[in-house]
Amino acid sequence: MLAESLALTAALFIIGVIGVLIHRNAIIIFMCVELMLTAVNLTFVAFSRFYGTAGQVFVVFVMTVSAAEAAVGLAIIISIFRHRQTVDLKNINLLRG
Amino acid sequence: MQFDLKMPAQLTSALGPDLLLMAGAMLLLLWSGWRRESDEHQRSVGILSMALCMFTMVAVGYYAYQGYTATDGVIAVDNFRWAADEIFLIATVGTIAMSLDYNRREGITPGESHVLLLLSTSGMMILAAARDLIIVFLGIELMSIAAYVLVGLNRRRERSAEGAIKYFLLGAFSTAFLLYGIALVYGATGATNFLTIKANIVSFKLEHSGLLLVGIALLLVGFGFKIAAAPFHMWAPDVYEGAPTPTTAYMAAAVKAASFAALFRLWLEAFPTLLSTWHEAVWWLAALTMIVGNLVALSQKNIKRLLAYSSIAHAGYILVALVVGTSLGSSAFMFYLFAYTMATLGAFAVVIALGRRGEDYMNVEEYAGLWSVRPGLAVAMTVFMLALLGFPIFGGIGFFAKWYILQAALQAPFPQTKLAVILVITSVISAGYYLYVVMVMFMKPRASSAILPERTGGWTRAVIWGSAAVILIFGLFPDALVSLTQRSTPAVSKEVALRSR
Amino acid sequence: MLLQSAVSAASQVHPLSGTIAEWVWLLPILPLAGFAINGLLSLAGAPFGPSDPTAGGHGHSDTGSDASGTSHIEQAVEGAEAEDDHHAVKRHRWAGVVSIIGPGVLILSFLLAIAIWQAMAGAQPSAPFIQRYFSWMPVGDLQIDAAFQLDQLSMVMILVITGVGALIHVFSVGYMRDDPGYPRYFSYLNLFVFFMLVLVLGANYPVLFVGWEGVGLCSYLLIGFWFNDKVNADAGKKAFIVNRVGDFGLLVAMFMLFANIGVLDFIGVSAKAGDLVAGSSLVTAICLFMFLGCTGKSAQIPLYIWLPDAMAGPTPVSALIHAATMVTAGVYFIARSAFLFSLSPVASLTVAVVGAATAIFAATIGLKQWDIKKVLAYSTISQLGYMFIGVGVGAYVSGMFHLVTHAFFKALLFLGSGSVIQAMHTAYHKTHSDEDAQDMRNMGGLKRYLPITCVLMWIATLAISGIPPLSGFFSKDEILGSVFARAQGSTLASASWLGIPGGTLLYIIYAIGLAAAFLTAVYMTRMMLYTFHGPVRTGAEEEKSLHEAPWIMTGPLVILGVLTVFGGWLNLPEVVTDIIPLGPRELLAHWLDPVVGEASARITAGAAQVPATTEQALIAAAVVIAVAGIVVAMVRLKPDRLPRKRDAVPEHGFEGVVANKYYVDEAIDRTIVEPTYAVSRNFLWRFIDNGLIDGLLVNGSAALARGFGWIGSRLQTGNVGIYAWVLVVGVLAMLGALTLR
Amino acid sequence: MASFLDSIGYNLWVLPALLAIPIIGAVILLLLPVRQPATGEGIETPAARHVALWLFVLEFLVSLGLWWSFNPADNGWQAPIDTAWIPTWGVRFTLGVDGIALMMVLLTTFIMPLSVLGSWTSIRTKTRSYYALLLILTTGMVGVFLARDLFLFYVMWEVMLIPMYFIIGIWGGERRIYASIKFFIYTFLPSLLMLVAIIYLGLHMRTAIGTPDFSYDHLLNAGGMPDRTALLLFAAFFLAFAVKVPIFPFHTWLPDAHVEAPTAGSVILAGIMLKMGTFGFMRFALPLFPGAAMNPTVRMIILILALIGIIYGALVAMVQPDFKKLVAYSSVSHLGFVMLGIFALTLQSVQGALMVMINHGISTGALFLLVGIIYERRHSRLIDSYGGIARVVPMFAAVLTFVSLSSIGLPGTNGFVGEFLVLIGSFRTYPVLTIIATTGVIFAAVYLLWALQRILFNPLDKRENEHLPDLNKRELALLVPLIAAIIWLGVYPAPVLRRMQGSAQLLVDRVERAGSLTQVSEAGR
Repeated sequence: MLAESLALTAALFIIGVIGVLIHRNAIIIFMCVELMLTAVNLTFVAFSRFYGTAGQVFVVFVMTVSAAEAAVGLAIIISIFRHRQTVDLKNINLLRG
Repeated sequence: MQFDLKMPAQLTSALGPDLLLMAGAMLLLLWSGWRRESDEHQRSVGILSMALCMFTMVAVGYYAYQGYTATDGVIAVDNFRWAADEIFLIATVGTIAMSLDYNRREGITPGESHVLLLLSTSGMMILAAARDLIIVFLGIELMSIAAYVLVGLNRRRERSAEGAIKYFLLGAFSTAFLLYGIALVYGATGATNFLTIKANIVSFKLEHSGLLLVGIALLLVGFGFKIAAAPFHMWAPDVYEGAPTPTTAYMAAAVKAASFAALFRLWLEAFPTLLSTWHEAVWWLAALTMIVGNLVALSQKNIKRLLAYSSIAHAGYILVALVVGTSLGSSAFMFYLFAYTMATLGAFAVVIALGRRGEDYMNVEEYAGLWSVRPGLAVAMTVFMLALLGFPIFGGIGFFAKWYILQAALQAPFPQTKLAVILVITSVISAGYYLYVVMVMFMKPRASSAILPERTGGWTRAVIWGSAAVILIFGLFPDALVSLTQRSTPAVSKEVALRSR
Repeated sequence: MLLQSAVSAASQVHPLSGTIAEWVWLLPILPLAGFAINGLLSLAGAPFGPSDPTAGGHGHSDTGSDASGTSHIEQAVEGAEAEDDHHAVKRHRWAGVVSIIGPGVLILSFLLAIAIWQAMAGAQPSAPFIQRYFSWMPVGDLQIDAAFQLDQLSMVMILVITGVGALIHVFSVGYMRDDPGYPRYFSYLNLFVFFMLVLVLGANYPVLFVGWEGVGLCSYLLIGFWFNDKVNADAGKKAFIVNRVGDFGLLVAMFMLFANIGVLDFIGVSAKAGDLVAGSSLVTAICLFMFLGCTGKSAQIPLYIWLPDAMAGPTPVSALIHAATMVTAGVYFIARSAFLFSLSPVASLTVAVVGAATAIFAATIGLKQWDIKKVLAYSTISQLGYMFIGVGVGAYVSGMFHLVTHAFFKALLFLGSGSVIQAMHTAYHKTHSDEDAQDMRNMGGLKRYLPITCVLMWIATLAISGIPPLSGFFSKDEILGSVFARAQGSTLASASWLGIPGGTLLYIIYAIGLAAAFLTAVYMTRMMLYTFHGPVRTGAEEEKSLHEAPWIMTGPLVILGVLTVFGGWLNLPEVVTDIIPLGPRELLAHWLDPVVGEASARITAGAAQVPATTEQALIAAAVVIAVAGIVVAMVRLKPDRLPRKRDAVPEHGFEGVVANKYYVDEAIDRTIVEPTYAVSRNFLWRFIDNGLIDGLLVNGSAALARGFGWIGSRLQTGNVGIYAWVLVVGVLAMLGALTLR
Repeated sequence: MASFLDSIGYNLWVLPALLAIPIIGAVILLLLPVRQPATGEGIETPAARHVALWLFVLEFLVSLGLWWSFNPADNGWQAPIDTAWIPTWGVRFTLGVDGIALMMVLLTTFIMPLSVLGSWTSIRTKTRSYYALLLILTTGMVGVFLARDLFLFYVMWEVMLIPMYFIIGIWGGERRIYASIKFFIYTFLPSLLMLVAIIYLGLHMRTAIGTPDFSYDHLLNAGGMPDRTALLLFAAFFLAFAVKVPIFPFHTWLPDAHVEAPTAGSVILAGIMLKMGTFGFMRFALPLFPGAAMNPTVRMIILILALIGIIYGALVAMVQPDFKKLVAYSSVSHLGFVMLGIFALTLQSVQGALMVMINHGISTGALFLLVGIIYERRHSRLIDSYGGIARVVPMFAAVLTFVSLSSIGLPGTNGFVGEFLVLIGSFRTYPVLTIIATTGVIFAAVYLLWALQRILFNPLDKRENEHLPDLNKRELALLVPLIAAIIWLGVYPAPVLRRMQGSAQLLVDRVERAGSLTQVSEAGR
């Protein structure tokens, strides 16, 4: 049981990673990161079936924090959109070297 | 007295300074939102924030002086924490001081910028205290989220926004790894508390549990990102360049320091018995970071990028202290952190003093002949550069910092001679760019077209000369500092050190 | 150590202590003072400073070997021309003072030397008289003192140096009269005498070495005295460097001595010399290294090359340094080190062989020289060869004897040539002709104008050719005689040199000696004929202004002439006095016996006493050969058919080779000088230093670092996607590092 | 004299005073008033150079007392100072002078005032900072010679670097920036390696509670170190000193630094800082690791390098078109003699090496000063831009000739004493090498006389040379002491030799004893 759930969460996580790697759109990348976080949450839940509540507590924290993160992140994405009228990261490379 | 962390009241008082700072920050947030944005307003908020930081410093000092201890629990009450806190707070005060002048010049009016700094700092203090992976996560996020905003603070500048989005996306990405690592460690050991983790590893013979090792690896990735260790460093130069200079200073000094503090505590308290396991990985991390940071810095023309790469290199040096994995290592780390923070703050303060609105004057070449027009600034910058280079007397405390790391490396249970040699050779390489700055200031003639830098703001000047004075004075008489740092090591890592002897 | 020996010498009181000999330190100090004063004067008032850049600018006309003589006269006369403007002969501001001090100090020390000699003659000391002044280099068991050693050998040298030196100083007063560098000249000359006296007075090898290199320095300075001619400067430099090569040998010899017997003072070494196995390779090595030094200083093969060029200096300098004193230092050195050389037959034979080779070699070159001073130069080299034959075969007395007589007649010849050259120059300069004033093809028939010089030089010529009863006859004959005598039964005869039995070798040397004597007679007569006889080739206009030199120059010539005639009386050989009772016999031999007696005895041990008849036969042969040489020259050479220099055709074939000194200098340039320079410049400096070490290793590594840095910053494309990729790669690496083990 | 010195407690305060005077002086200098418009390059008060000169004279006079207060019979530390500095690291502030240090310190304090006179007119901008840097540099150099604690020694060693870096980089010639950074990094790399070695040593001697111990005297009797470790540590020290000396392959910083540095800089570099390297060998590298240093292979390698330095330096010097560069390369040759003397390790050779160090300081210092003097007049260091100027500037010519002769090693000048002792001493242990080295005296004559000829002699064929002014009073005042020293050391070096003998003997005995022990132990294995 545990093995399967771990495999699943790992798969989810990796999917998220791949998403981050292949996409260029800031929003989508952020969504993929959220997907990774979700995978982690699932992992916690899976483990918490053995070790008790600590994992679930953790999940709550993670969700809260990621919400806050989302808020800040979207704000930042908007501010870059203001400058560029795009959120395609390929063109965003003023800073380099 | 000894706090019993099982009791909420005592837990609260054990978190006293941290809570103090948070509460103060909240009040200031309210007050700064209370009145219309204006430069005067942001200045008053800033000054109040500095006062709050100083007050917190006193509180931390008091706790340290009282020599409080605590039962094993989610947070630690030991000198390591207090020392780290003081360093964070010093960095914060310095940052706020220079941002007072900087904001006026750049027309950044919201006073919240200072408050964000305070919040971020409180996150760091929690990190320094954290003895539980949950707390670590909270601290990191509290620190980082504020930092994301700080980087993007200057809405008018596209670079600022670009830096922010890079930092944010990659930060979130790495946080996911960190988190996954935490999850796996939790899964492998069934605990999130450092000490319990250690105990379980020992009792259940988990030295070779794949789950645990993968978890540790991912943790290392997460922290490696925060401390900008190669190959997780790529974000740093861009973000440092894009961010408003005070923020850059803050990130180079404080954020990095906090992540290191957490990393040290975690490694020395939770995984000391796995030294032989993670040793190799951290070894390579350190070596790679030193080499990459120093080499790439050689080809930098923009002073902020240059300092960014130099800060990467310094992360490498500090990692050497981590590789050692003894209490000596952690006190060397603390000493180095102090020296490094001082030098970095000073250097960025000089950058601010020489900068112009819109941050267009960031090219080292623009410092040509600075000596003849602003001798003071030139000399101060030289001191900071030499301190970062780790040169005795003229570089003051920087030399002793490197010395301490080397001593730790050579005195380790497994003497890290190779790493020490890499350290000194890369330091020589670093002379290539530190002295490049000095050379431009002193030996290149001033371009006739060059405009005179505007008068340095009082706060900035205070930061410059304050840090310079600290560097030079402790550079002559480091003994007090040494004995302090010798006492400020993670509470339990002592017997670890003894065992590894 | 010298310390103890000095103490012991003091303990049993020396007959000379308390006498005037205590003042021996004053001998060198006087010239030193002269040097100081004259030197300061020359710096104090240089008449041709920036104020008068035109003066002394004579670097233009002179070319080739004739640069030496012309320049100073030109300077002088340019001074005279300046006189047209300034209404006063332009002599150096301090010339008057200098003319007193310069020769004065020499005369004083000569008088002092006489006094000391008197004291010594009275005391007849058997041991040298050591004066220890202070400790020079005291390092552990190496104790080198600044100490003087006065004994019969050094006494002879002192007398020659101060005596001949004084004469030449006086001569110089006239010769250099109008030279702008007048004080500088005398300061150098005084300094030379100082160092020469240190050389002969030094009580240990290092102190001797001080004088040894000091005289080299002065010769460097005086050869290049008219330094604004490249030729002169080159010649001076060449002299110094070639001498340095020799000094290298001397140094090594000293190191060997110290390393093996731990002392460097003469007494100590001669005392400990017994410890060294006679004939051992060690002694031989030491002696050979010493001899290398001597070949340098005394212009023997292979290091003779500097002396002919040294003629670039003023003629009195050539007389004093390059004929009378300095170049004979090597002979003195071997006589001084007799206690070592007598221990090593091989080394001694080497000395003799080299001497003989040099004697004949230089003589042949002398045959074909046209520059009057060059002739004398090669004759000097050849005569030095004779001296080395003498000291080489252990006839130290004969060697010293020839040294003394040679000092007389060669000084006379040089000074004579000096007055000739000056006459020629004044003549040529009046007509502003840039003819070569030292080339014999431009002279001829000068006896009419310079009668005194002519007579005196003839005397000297006969002396050097070995015509009895002139001094040269006795000294040269003694050398040849002793070579012959030692060819039978002496340690040398029994030794073998490169497989050749010593006896045979000595006979060969004897033969060579005779041949050289013949050649000497020939080229000297040739010189005299071309210079003083036949038609005057100088030129009609110039003839008017040819005239004899003033008394201040002829005076010394006369004195030297007298010495040349009667010099032989110093050491009349037994065989002669038996037949004709000319006077006391073998004075010099008795005089030097305490110093070199033992050593020469060691060599002659077992040598068969040559019967008187044989000796007389030998003498007769020598005289005949000398006369033959003169006659041949007289008959063969036709002064009246000689073309002037500008019409002369260069010799070809073997004659050409000889005239070009066998192309030795050219060969050395091609094989040693130029390759060294080229290698140093192109390989060592350009390639190794700039290219390999600095370029490749030092700057290369720096460039490498920068290159990596550049690559790194290129990877930083600013594209988040890339960063994420790298991050993930790092993740995998971490996982690998921790899990795969 | 000695009694007078005792009466003022000289030995109790002299060494700290020697370190303090320059620092205080530097502060005084920087506090001097200055008229400086905001555009920089301001006219600075000429008082600076006077103040600096008097400070250096004071320093010299203070140090001069050591000459009498020093007791040649006692080969231990004299006028010792010992106080705690960083107790937690076992670092102490310990000073002391022995025969070797004595002469080096006197040399330093003797050269410095002259170098000030040498910069008198050539340094026009930022004079206060310039002289302040010179003063700080002095503290560093004196400190190196006096330090008895390896940590202190290292700090002083590095302290020298920065002022020289600035002196070269700010007041130097055309390629000054390249030269300064090259000088810095070239020296910095090996000294950091030495730092690692020093820490290792300190930890090797650490007390029970883990406090390291860097005291030189304790480390001397350290021992108990595996041969391989000792060899590595020796290598670290060797590199640091070899670059400073410089020994053959590590010498390429020297020509650039010497040529680009201002006159005083070159004088100090050649006169004093090169001696740091050889001094380091005598004070640290050999006594601390006799086993490694006396290891036949190592010893032979170093001797060969020294030999190469002697010949190679001379040959390369010979072909230099730039007179300053020629002198620079000649230093490589001279220091080769020093290395030969040190590693031949007989009393004579070591004493000779010390003499060469002193002589080279004086003679080469004088040469650089003379180059500077002529450069000020003509603004060219190229040999070819001169020729025949002896007639125009007779005094300059006389001095230059004299100094060159001392550098050639003419007997009667200081140069001879040093080289002679080195060679005669080395011959005892390494005859063949010594004979080869002796050829160096020939090459020395070649390159210097040749240069001399092309500068002073030969036809005076360049118009611009015909009105060069001769030496003025200041320049004479600056050269006369050097000439006097050259003659004194050449004629009567005995007092100097006696003062150094004790320490030299101690060094030889110590190294030979320990060296032979390890040889035995190796043989035993």
